[in-house]
Amino acid sequence: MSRQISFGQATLEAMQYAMRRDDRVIVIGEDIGWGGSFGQFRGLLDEFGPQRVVDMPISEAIIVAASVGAAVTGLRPVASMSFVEFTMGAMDEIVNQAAKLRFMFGDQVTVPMVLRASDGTLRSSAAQHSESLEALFAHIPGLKVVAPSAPADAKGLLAAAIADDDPVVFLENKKIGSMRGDVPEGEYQVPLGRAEIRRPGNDVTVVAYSIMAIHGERAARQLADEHEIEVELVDLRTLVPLDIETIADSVRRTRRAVVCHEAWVSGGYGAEIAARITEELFDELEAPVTRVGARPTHIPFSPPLERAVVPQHEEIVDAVLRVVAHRRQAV
Amino acid sequence: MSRQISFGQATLEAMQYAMRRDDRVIVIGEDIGWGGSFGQFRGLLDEFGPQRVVDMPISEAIIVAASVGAAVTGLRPVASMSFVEFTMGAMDEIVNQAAKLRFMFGDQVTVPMVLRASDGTLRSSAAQHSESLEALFAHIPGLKVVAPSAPADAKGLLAAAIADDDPVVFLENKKIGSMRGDVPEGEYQVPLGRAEIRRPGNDVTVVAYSIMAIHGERAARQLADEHEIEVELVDLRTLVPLDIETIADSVRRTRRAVVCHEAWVSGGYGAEIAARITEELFDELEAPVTRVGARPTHIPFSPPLERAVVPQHEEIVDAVLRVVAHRRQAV
Amino acid sequence: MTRDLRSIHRTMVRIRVFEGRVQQLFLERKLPGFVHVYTGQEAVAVGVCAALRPDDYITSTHRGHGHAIAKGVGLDRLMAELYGKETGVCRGRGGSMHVADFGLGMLGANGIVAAGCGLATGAGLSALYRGSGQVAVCFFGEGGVNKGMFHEAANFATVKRLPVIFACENNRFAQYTGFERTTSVADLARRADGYGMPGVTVDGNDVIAVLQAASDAVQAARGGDGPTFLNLETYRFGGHFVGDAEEYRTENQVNAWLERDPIPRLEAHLRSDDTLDSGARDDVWSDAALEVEEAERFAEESPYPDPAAALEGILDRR
Amino acid sequence: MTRDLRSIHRTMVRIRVFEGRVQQLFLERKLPGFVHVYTGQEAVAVGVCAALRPDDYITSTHRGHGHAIAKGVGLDRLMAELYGKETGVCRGRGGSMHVADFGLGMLGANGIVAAGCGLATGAGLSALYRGSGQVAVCFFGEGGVNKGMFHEAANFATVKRLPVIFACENNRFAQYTGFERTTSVADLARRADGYGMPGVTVDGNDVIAVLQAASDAVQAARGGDGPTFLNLETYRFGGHFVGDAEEYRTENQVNAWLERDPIPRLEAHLRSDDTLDSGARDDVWSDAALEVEEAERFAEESPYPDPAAALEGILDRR
Ligand SMILES: Cc1ncc(C[n+]2csc(CCOP(=O)(O)OP(=O)(O)O)c2C)c(N)n1
Ligand SMILES: Cc1ncc(C[n+]2csc(CCOP(=O)(O)OP(=O)(O)O)c2C)c(N)n1
Ligand SMILES: [Mg+2]
Ligand SMILES: [Mg+2]
Repeated sequence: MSRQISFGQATLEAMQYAMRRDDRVIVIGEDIGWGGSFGQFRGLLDEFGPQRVVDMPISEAIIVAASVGAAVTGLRPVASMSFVEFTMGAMDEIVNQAAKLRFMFGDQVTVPMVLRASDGTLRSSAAQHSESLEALFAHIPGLKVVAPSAPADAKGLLAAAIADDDPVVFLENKKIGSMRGDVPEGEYQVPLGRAEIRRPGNDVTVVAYSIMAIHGERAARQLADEHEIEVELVDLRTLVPLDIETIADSVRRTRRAVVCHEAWVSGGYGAEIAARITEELFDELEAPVTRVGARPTHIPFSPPLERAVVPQHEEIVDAVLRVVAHRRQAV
Repeated sequence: MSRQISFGQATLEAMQYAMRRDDRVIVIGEDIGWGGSFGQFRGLLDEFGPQRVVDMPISEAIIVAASVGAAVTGLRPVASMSFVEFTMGAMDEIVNQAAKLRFMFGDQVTVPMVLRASDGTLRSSAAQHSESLEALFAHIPGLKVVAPSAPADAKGLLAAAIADDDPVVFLENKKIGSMRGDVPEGEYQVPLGRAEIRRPGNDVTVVAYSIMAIHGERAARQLADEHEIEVELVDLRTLVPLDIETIADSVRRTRRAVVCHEAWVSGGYGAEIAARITEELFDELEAPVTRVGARPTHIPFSPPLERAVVPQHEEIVDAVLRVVAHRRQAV
Repeated sequence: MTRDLRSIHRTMVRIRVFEGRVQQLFLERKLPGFVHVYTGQEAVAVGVCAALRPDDYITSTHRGHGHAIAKGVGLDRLMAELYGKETGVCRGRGGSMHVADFGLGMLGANGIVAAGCGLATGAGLSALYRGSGQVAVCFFGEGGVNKGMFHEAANFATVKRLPVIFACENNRFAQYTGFERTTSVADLARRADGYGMPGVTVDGNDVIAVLQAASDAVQAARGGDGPTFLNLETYRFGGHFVGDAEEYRTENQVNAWLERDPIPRLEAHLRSDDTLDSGARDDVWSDAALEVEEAERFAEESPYPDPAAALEGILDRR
Repeated sequence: MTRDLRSIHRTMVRIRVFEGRVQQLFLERKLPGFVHVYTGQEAVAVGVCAALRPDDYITSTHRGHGHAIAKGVGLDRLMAELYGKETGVCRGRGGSMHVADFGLGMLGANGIVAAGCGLATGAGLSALYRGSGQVAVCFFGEGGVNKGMFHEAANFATVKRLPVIFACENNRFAQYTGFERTTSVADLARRADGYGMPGVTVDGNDVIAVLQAASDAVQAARGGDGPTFLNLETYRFGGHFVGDAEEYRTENQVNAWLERDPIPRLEAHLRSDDTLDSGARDDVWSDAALEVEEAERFAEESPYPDPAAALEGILDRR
C-alpha cells in the first residue's frame, strides 16, 4: 500500500521507524523540537523525548562533533544542519573527524551517523541559503552522499543511511521538501549506491539527481513531444558510491550523455560523472558528455538573476539538443 | 639576475617586497612570528613589527574572518593557515564570507586577501596533515586558487595574489617547501591564470600542478629515455581561473592528455580539467583523458601504505603509456 | 542631547513604520525571499549608532533593516533592495538578509549567525592598525553567543585590545528556542567576563540607557581599552520571520513586553521634559509614513537587474 | 591509596622511559612522521586516569602517548604504531599523532587542536543517554581553549550537564607562542566560569593533587552535576616536537620547571612515608627500561602493513 505524502513527511516516517526499532538512533540539531521547516521532525520530541531529540544551541561544530563522539561510543545519531551552508561551520568535524576516524584508527571503529541538510534554491533565499555543496562532500573519502528526488526514495534511503556504518551526508533540496509523491507504507530500505532509471529511452542519457531529476522528467517529456527525442533519465539518488554500472549500461546504448545538477558546473560533481563516463566509454561516445549546472557566481537574490544563474528544465532541453546534434568527427 | 633559493625563501621575498611597497599588506597567523616551517615568514616580525605580523591564537575561524573584515576596510591581509587541513575550521568564513561578500553585496566591495596553506604528503604526516583539498576551494565562485611548483613562480604568483582584489587561496606543497630553484632577484609578478609549458613535446600532454609538475618532469624524462615518448608538460600554476587555452592548444597537437594531482582522483579538480578538455576537443582526442591522483582513502601513516595511496612519477609514466597505447575506435 | 534624542526618536519611528510596511508587503507577496523584521528592538540599533561617528563600522545579522537605517541607509534604496531591484543598496543581489552600505560603514547584514562578530573584529584590527580612531560594532542575537566564531572573536579582540563592541541583542529567542535552553549561563555579562572583557547589562528598550552604555563602550574602544560586551535586553514583537506561528511563546509574555515598547517610552520621556509636543510627535510619524510610501514607490518603479548582467564582474575570473 | 600511588608511580615512570626512548629513536630516524613527547607532564595523564573506571572514555591530542599509556595501552602495540607496523594499535594507519584503542576507552590522539573536546562531549552525551555511568575526559593543551570547538563543547556540555571533564594541560606554550600572548585571561578558571562550569586550578606536577581534583570532577560528572574544567598547570620539558630549537623560552624557565619534575616529587613523597624504598624504586625504573626495550624489539620485528591492503574496507564504498 502506498499513498501520496510529501518528501518531508516521507523522511519523517523513516525517522519514526528507525527510532522505534533501534534506541541507538537519536536526532540532534537546532530547533528540531519544533518540527523542522518541512515537517521532517514533527512529533519526534513528543514521541521520543528530549534525550533522543536533542535541541541544540547555534553551534554547528559541536552538533557534528558530538554526533561523531556519540557514534563511536555506540549510538547512531542523525544530525540536522538545516541549510547546507551551515555545514561549512562544521567542515572540520565532517572532514577531519567524521570522515577520517575509521581510517586513521585502522578500522577499529566506525562512525555510523547521518548528516541531514537542505540545499538548493527556493524563491530568492540568496547566497547564504541557496547553494548546493555536494561536491565538497563527494570528494572526501569515507563520506557517502545521498541526494534523492522522490519521496519514496527519500524514505528508503534515509532508512538505509541510518542503518549504514559509515557517515552519510543526506541532502534534501528545498524545492522538493514539500513535493508529494507515492510512498509505500511500512518500513523499507532503498540500498545506497543504486541509481534508478526514471524513464527509458534510446537517444540520450540524462544523468541527474535531486531537483534536477525532476526538471529532467519535464525536459524529457518536452523533448519527446516537441523533438521526438527519447531521453533515458537516470536518477542517481546516491552520489557516493557512484552507480557507474547503471550509467554506463545506459550510455553504452544511447552513446550520448548529459549530466545535470543545481550546483555550479565548474568543479562540480558532474565533472566526476562526466570524466568517469568518458573514461569508461570513450570509444563508444558519439558526442562529448555535456554538463548542466549553475553558472559560476553566488546565487543572487533578485528573481530574474536567480533564474539566470540556476538551471531548470530549459537548460536540460538545450543541452540535450546540442548533444543530439553532435556527430563525432573522424580524427 | 637570479640565484638558487628555496620555495619558502622565494615566497618570503615576495612578502618582503609587498610589505615594503604597500603598508596595507599585513600577515596574520599562528606562530608566524617564529618564521614558519619553511622560513616563509622569517624576519618579517623584526622588520615590520607586531602590528603587521600578527601572531594569532589557535583560532582558524577568526584568522580568516578578521582577514575578511580587514580586507573590506582597506587592508590586504595574508592569512597563514599552516596545514591545509586546518582551513576546514575556517571553511564557513572562506565559503560564506570571503568568497561571497563581493557578489552578495552587489560589487560594492572587494575582499583582497590571500590564504596561504601547505598541503600534500611529506614523510608520514598521516591523515590530518597530508591531504590536498584544492577541489574544495576551486568549486567555490569568487575564490582564485594558486598552486605553483617552481620557486620563481611562487614568488611572482604570491606577489600577484597579494595585488589581486579577490581572495586567493595559495597552496604550497610541503615536499616543495624546501626545494631550491632559480629565482630572479627584485620584485616581479607572475600573472594569475596562466599555465606554463615546462617541457615541449608532441606525443601526449601532461597537465599537472604543484608537486605533480615536478613528478611530471621526472616522468617525462623517463618516458623520453625509455620509451621515446615526448611529453608536453603543462604546469598549471593557477587552478582558478583555469588557463584552458594553453591546455587546449597543447592537446590539439598531442591529441592525448593525462591530468595529475596529489589529491584524490574522485571528485578532484582533475575531473574538471578532464571534462573541460573533453568538452572542447572531443573530436580531436585519440584517447580518453586519463587522471592520476591519490586513491580513495585518507593518507595512511605507515610509509608503504602512504606510497601505495599517493601518486608519484611512476603513476604518471603508467598513465601516459596507457594513453599513448590507445587508438580511438570507430563508432 | 536634546537634539540627539529628537533625531533618535525620528529614526526609531522610521524603522518602526518601515518594518510595519515591509511585513505587510511580504504578506502581500510583493517581496521575494524571507524577511525578519526588527520591530520592538529599535532602541538597540538606534541607541548604539547614535554613539558612533559616521565613519565607524557596524556589522549586522539576518534581522538587519533596523541597523541599516540607524547607520544612515536611505529607506528608498533599502526598500528597493528588498524588492530585488537594481536601485537597491546591493543592486538587488543581496536582498533582506544582506543589506549593506560600505560607504556608510554598514558592513552588511549576514545570514550566518555570529559571522558579523568576526568581520567587525577584523574591521577593528584594521582601524587600530591604520590609526583611524574608528570603532567597529557587531550587532548579533543572543543565539550567536554559543557559536565558535563569537568565542574566537571575543578572545582575539580582547587580547589585542581591539576597538570592537559586541552588541548582543538579547531578545530571549533564537528562532523558536528560548535562550535558557541552549545557553549555560543566564547572565551573559558573566560569559563576557570569561574573556576578561567588561560585560554590561542594559535595558535594551530604554534608548537613553543604550546610548549611555554604548557611549561608554565607544570611549573605551577609541581610547585603547579594548572591547566591551553589551548585553542588551530586548524583545522582538513579531515572530522570528514574517509568517512564524509563534507557538513557542505565550501571549502574556508578548503583552508584557509590548508594555515596554521603546518608542512610547521615549515619547513619554520627551513629552515630560517638553522636547516633543504631541503635534511634533505626530509629524514624525506622518513624515515617516510618507517617506516609507515614497520608498515603496521608488522600489516599485525601479527596474529589475538585467539577467544578462548576472555574471558581471565574474566572467573574467574563470 | 598506597597501592594506587605505587601503580601511579610505575605508570609515570613507564611513560617517562618510553618517551625518552621514542625521542632517541626519532633522532635516529627510525620513526616516520613527527613526534611530540609527553615528558614532564606525566602527572596529568596518570593522575586523571587513576580517577577513572576502565570503561570511562578519554580523548587526546597530538601529544598523546602519555594519555594512551595512562589509559592502559600496552607499550608494545603503542611502539609498533609509532613505527608504522601492522601490529600497532591502529595497524600502522595512524602513527604517533593518532594512537587510539577504543577497547580501552581511549578514543584517540587527534591532530586537530581541541577536536577531542567535541568528541568527548559526544561520548558524554552517549553515556548519559545510555545510562552507563561512564564519564568522558578530554585532555587538551591550553592552546586549545581559544578554538571555537572548545567553546561550543563547553557551553553544550554545561547546559546539558553532560558527564564530561575538560582536562586542560596548561603547559604555557602552544608551539612557540606563550599562553599570555594569545589568551585574554590569565586564569583559565575564569574562562570556565563564563560557562557556569566549575574551574579548578591544580598543580599539574603534583600527581596526588591531580588525582584528588580529578576524582572530585569524576564524582560530580557521574552524579549528574555536569562538567568540570581542570586547569592543570604543568610544563613540557622538551620542545614542541622532537627537533624544536626552543628559541622561545629561557634555560632559566626550563630549569625552574625541571626542579618541579613530577616523578622525583612523587618519589620523595613515597619515600617519606615508606611506601617505596630506593630498591623498589630502582626496580620500577629498570622494569620500565626492560619493557620499553621489549616494545622496541616487538616493533622492530613486526611487519609493515601490506601495501595491497591500502584500500581495505574502502573499495566497496565507491
Ligand atoms: C550558522 C547559522 N546557523 C543557523 C542559522 C539559522 N538561524 C537563522 S536566525 C537563527 C536564530 C538566531 O537567533 P538570534 O541570534 O538570537 O537572533 P534573533 O533572530 O533573535 O535576532 C537561526 C538559528 C543561521 N542563519 N546561521
Ligand atoms: C586546528 C589546529 N590548528 C593548528 C594546529 C598546529 N598545532 C599543532 S600543536 C599546536 C600547539 C598546541 O598547543 P597546546 O594546545 O597548548 O598543546 P601542547 O602542544 O602544549 O601540548 C598547534 C598550533 C593544529 N594541530 N590544529
Ligand atoms: Mg535572539
Ligand atoms: Mg600547551
